[in-house]
Amino acid sequence: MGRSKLINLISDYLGMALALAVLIIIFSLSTEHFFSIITFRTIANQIPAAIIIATGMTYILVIAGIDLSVGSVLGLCSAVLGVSLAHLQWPLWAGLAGALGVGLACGVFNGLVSVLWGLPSFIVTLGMLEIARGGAHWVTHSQTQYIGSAIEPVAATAVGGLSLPFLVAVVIVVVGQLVLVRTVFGRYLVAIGTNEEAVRLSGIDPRPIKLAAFALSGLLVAIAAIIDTARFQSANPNAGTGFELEAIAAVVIGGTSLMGGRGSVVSSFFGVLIIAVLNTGLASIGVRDETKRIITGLVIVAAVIVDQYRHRWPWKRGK
Amino acid sequence: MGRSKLINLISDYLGMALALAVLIIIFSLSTEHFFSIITFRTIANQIPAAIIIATGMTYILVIAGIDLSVGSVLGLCSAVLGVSLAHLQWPLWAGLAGALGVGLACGVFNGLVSVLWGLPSFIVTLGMLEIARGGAHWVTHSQTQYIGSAIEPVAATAVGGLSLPFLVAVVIVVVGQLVLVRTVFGRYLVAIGTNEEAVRLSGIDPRPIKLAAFALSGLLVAIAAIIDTARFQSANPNAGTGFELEAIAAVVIGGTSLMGGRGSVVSSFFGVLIIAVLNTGLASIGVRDETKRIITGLVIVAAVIVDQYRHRWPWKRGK
Amino acid sequence: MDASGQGKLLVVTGLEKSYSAKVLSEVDLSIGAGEVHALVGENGAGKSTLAGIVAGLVKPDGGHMNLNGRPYAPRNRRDAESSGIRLVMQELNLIGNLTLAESLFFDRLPHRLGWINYNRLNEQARPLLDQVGLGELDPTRLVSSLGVGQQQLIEIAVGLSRRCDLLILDEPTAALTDPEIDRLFAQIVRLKANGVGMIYISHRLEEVQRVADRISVLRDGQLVFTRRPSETSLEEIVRWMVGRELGSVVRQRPARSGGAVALRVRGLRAGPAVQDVSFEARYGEILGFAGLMGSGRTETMRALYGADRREAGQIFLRGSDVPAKIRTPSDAVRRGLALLTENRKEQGLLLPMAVRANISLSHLGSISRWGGWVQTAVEQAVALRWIQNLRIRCASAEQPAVELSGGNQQKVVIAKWLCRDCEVMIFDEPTRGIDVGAKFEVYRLLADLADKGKAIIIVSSDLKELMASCDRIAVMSAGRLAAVFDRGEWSQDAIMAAALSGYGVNL
Amino acid sequence: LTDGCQRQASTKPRVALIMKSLANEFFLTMENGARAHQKAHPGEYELLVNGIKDELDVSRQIDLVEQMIAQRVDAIVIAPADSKALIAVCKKAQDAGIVVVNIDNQFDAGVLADKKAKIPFVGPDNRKGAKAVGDYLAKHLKPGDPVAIVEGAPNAFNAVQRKLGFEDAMKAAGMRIISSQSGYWETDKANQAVAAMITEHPDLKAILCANDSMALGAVAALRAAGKSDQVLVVGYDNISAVQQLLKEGKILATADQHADQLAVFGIEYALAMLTQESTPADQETPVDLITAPAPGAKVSTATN
Ligand SMILES: Nc1ncnc2c1ncn2[C@@H]1O[C@H](COP(=O)(O)OP(=O)(O)OP(=O)(O)O)[C@@H](O)[C@H]1O
Ligand SMILES: Nc1ncnc2c1ncn2[C@@H]1O[C@H](COP(=O)(O)OP(=O)(O)OP(=O)(O)O)[C@@H](O)[C@H]1O
Ligand SMILES: [Mg+2]
Ligand SMILES: [Mg+2]
Repeated sequence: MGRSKLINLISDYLGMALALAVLIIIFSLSTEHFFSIITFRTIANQIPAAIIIATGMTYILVIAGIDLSVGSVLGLCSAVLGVSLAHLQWPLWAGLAGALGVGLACGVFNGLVSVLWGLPSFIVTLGMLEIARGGAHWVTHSQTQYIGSAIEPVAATAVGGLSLPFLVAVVIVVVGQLVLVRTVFGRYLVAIGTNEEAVRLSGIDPRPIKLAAFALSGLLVAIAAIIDTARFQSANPNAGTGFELEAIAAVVIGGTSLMGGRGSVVSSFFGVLIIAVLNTGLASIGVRDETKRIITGLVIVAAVIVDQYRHRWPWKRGK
Repeated sequence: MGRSKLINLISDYLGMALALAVLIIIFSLSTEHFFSIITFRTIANQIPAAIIIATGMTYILVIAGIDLSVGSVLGLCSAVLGVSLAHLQWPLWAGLAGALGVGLACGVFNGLVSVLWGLPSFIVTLGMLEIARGGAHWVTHSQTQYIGSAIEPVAATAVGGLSLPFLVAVVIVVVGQLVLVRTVFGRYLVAIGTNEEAVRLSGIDPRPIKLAAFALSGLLVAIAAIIDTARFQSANPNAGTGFELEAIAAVVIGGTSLMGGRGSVVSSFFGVLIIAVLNTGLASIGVRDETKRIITGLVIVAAVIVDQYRHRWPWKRGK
Repeated sequence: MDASGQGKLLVVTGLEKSYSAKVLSEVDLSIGAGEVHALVGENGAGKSTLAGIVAGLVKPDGGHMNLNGRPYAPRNRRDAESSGIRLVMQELNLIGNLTLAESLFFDRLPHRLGWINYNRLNEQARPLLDQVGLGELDPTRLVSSLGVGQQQLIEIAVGLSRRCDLLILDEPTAALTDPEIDRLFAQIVRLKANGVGMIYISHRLEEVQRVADRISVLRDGQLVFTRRPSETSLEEIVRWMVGRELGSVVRQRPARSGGAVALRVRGLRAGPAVQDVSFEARYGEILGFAGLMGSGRTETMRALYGADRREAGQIFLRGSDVPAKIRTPSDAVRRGLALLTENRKEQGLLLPMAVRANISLSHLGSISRWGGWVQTAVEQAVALRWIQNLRIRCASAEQPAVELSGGNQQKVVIAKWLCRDCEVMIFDEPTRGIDVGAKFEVYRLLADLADKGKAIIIVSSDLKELMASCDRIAVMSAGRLAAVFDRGEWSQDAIMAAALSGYGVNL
Repeated sequence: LTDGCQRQASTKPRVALIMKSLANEFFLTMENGARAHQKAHPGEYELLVNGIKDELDVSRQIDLVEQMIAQRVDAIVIAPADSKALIAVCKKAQDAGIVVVNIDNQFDAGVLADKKAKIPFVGPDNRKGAKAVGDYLAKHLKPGDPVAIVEGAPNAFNAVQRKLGFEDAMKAAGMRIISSQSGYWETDKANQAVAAMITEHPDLKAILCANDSMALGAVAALRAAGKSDQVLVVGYDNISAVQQLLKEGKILATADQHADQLAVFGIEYALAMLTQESTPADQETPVDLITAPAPGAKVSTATN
């Protein structure tokens, strides 16, 4: 790797890292216990699901799509896992397989419908948002399923005080980023998001690639669902409500374009971190809810404005 | 108007009208009390706010933007109206002016920020979603404001059993559609959504036009807020939660493209009607909530698939 | 492949295609191995459609094709390519966010288990870039940072990069200057020697005569004429194309002296492509801008028009001493400047919108009343007038621009600016992809505008055109203004020498 | 499709049950209770159940009431999502000759007076219930111990009532409430809030959650921080998922409002009003304290 590439790499994440640092400093100064190992371990414990969902969402945004169903699908996968373990008394592996299968199926549905009929993914996944949430309630009869220790192995602590879910999330981010920038599949995703027609004219069928992106997003959501279910040791049919906008916010804060063709999984990771630190910090201060919301909104907008200054794309001057 | 134009016009709305008719027939057959004047008057009474918001949203989608803040801004405008009438005892006109001003200000904020920094409106309005909702809770101290008869004049019944709000909504749809298809402003909106760079290089500054679209959307949301507040005679800080996705769904069902450059206010009106009839019909049958959600999701997707067959855009095959 | 060259590589018989109207009817065509078969014809004659059918992009309504003696009916482009047929399209279809190397090898990125080998990719890309004269560019550069001419060369490089039996080049030279064209022709000769057959579509008839083994003329979707270049003449080809006598293809502009200074540019700088450019344009004259590809002509015009950020430089209008405040294109237009961009698809047209709406876009204000109510009847009339004036071939004024042929799209963009009355009009590659008849028409219109007292600036890669129609020619080289010639002072050699002056030796 | 909807024209009264969030187990139990009751008394009335997506969707609930008026049902039993905003439309229903009974979440008295409306209330006293839970918790704490409250959605009437009940109990026992944040009824949000609370207040002794879903989130946060043994958690609602946690001692206590009976009380009440044409007084329904079933001791009086 050349020197200029290294500099590029650093500058890519410098803005995010700075924003993060500023937030941490502000919160550390304004509350007594924020700056501590416990806080960071708490955050590390809370974000794996968000990170994994954001990775899938990055792929979807890169192809100029959007996935509004992630929250509901998370709820549905969690519900399936919960019912199969708590109610049907399946073995753990079967429950996990069921959840993954359901997530994959939802992703494939999103992908197939939008690819086959050429529909905007916004509307297809909006439909799926309703369908999957309905499904989650239908499976659980709207009752939270308490699973207990049957699912404990999933949340087991691994090396260095970091939980298995966190490590899984980190691996997914690293692999996800490498796949995006270094593999044929990843380049096809970027190309489709930039100019789908040109991809088609190059003799490459964009449809299976888009389908794969949605399927992958579904699968990642299922993994996130498993992690969250293990964390709460229970499956709530309402789990994941509102995750879709949160995930998109994180990804966009990370600098991924909603117009497609540009995105980075690592930046999305930073985006998730920023939101998590913000949430935790505001909770530590214990400000009133409405203040929290106002601050959150302002930070989302501010983060994107800051990011804008970092990479103004010269040939998109007009935008 | 030439004959072929007339045919075009009819075929434009035929799909929607048919879908609507099918829904009405299904519900009339499955419940006894659905098909009645009262039902339709009830629907007419319920939808003005949704129609007005959908009109603004159509404009935003036409310029390839999106406005996620409509629900929250509705809540904020309603809160301001409620507090100024119920708590501060302002005269009605002052309260209305306040609400309209707040809505306009929110729209201008959305527009200014996204235009000045060239940010995607998705993220700016997502920020506004949080800010305005926080603001609504802050203004009302999270308490529903009961206004009572002070606001009654707004919801007063006008001609033919149709309420003033419904008439206002219809006027807004008609004017909105004419502005979109017959005025320079409307033409610019469509052109910007089609190819903003080409518009810019044609010597037309797209920024004030986009700003105007967002401001207009904000103002229309304020009008919707006033109507809803009058209907409930009270202002709830949570009013409008989730309206954004509902409004977008209605507009997209109406055939407006999320990619910009194509849209019709009248079609959005049909979209709102379809969703309203669906909701009312499902409530009349009284199916379980999860079934309702699954059906709603399927209908959203189905409606767009049907619409797709009507005008397949040959050069967007891949999308 | 038939090594003797006797048997035909591709034989097309009775090809038919209609959209709303008939586009191709009963077209018979054959290409032998190692033969360059040129296809010429007016805009909208059906050349690109024919090419698209052969390359598997368009489904024919009737007729059949034989490839190497076997029936050939490609289902899609991939199909055609696996049968050894490649197409370089008329319209740019590159993916901006990919690097040059990635674009060159997009459908066969070197990889192991899906993992791209970037070292090998970039290595492979270099010789290819060299072949088309872009050897200096870094293969890891993004495509979107290239000008139209360079992008066109990348497209050509993609076409040249694969082994194929039949290569179709659809107006490859529309945005190229002479050195690139020479280099392309060298490649064509090389491929011919290897037995590759070619269909070569172009509106530049001189170059067609240079490379083609046979020339066919399409008129209104019918193949009306096929000859060897030695058996025919330019005039005859043109007559067959347009069905009437045109006289000299490009009329020489009589010498005339310009009026007062309309536009004065001083010390313009914008990025690496524009370094300290100063010039002036006068009322009543046509000022040409020549230069090699990438010399910074487009960037200069964009910068003075306010489309790009200027780093330095002042612009004076109407002989004023006060620099005009032009920060955005709308500032420029308000002050009487107009710019026709070189990239019609991305920067000029509203593709899905009606031809009518495209033409009226820049002057909607003047055809509306009550502060913004569009008078559709007036709009319709204006559009129809320009459709007639420029002979835009379209089903109606309501046809979406995307359905027009490339040349007709270009005419729509020209019409958009011609009907707005600006004092200083800048045309960047106005005749890109336009047929001879229409070119003549466009230059006549520009001359008329100049005669009416407008200042006209034309950027073109076609030096002969510039020499025929300009009063003065400014030559750019490596981002600087190398020389300005008056009519009578210039010669092709002098202009080329000036164009090369900024680059040292090797170009 | 027609599940729960007997439709042939008959003279049976039609009762519409309009619920708050059907996404909430509590209301689902309520609905199931009502449906079971109707099945058991098929000859007495027809039942039409509708709910809204979540408790924030007030305008949709108002729409539902209007639709039921349009359907000309005979009685509406409603668990209002907002204690003020629904009154105007319920008054409209009454004016249309429909019997209206208010369950679960009591209408605001001031607004009722302003509207000159009389709507009987059948339901539990959330404040009392919460106080009972708090009192039980206090027995396991020492005066002066720091405690925290996780509230429901801040504008919900029962959220406010429960918070007040918790506060009543804690103040009476002399505890220190050092933090009170909203978890919006959600597991996830509560988890975040609690995780921050225990970091910021390492000496925290107990957490009072306004519903059981949030208690689940609190338990998860404690488990993650390794503090399960140091901090006590109480909830509210007695959903099925907390049974096990009660047994394991991870949740100390919760309250049961007999959701399955709540709607039934309302329906019976409405039927009585239809036949007797009179307006009886409000009726309070029982709330039971549920605690870990200590071996041999029967604490719960719940009649599930
Ligand atoms: N998708 C389409 N729908 C309708 N008409 C079309 C479509 N594509 C092409 N046409 C029409 O077919 C005719 C031939 O187009 P074609 O692109 O083949 O012309 P051409 O000879 O390549 O012209 P040019 O020199 O301008 O490139 C044109 O009149 C064009 O309007
Ligand atoms: N958006 C851009 N970003 C970075 N570099 C650019 C951009 N546009 C053009 N360039 C570079 O600027 C130089 C000048 O390009 P310009 O388009 O002005 O040349 P030109 O003389 O008009 O030639 P042509 O248009 O035929 O390519 C080229 O090297 C080109 O690669
Ligand atoms: Mg062509
Ligand atoms: Mg150029």
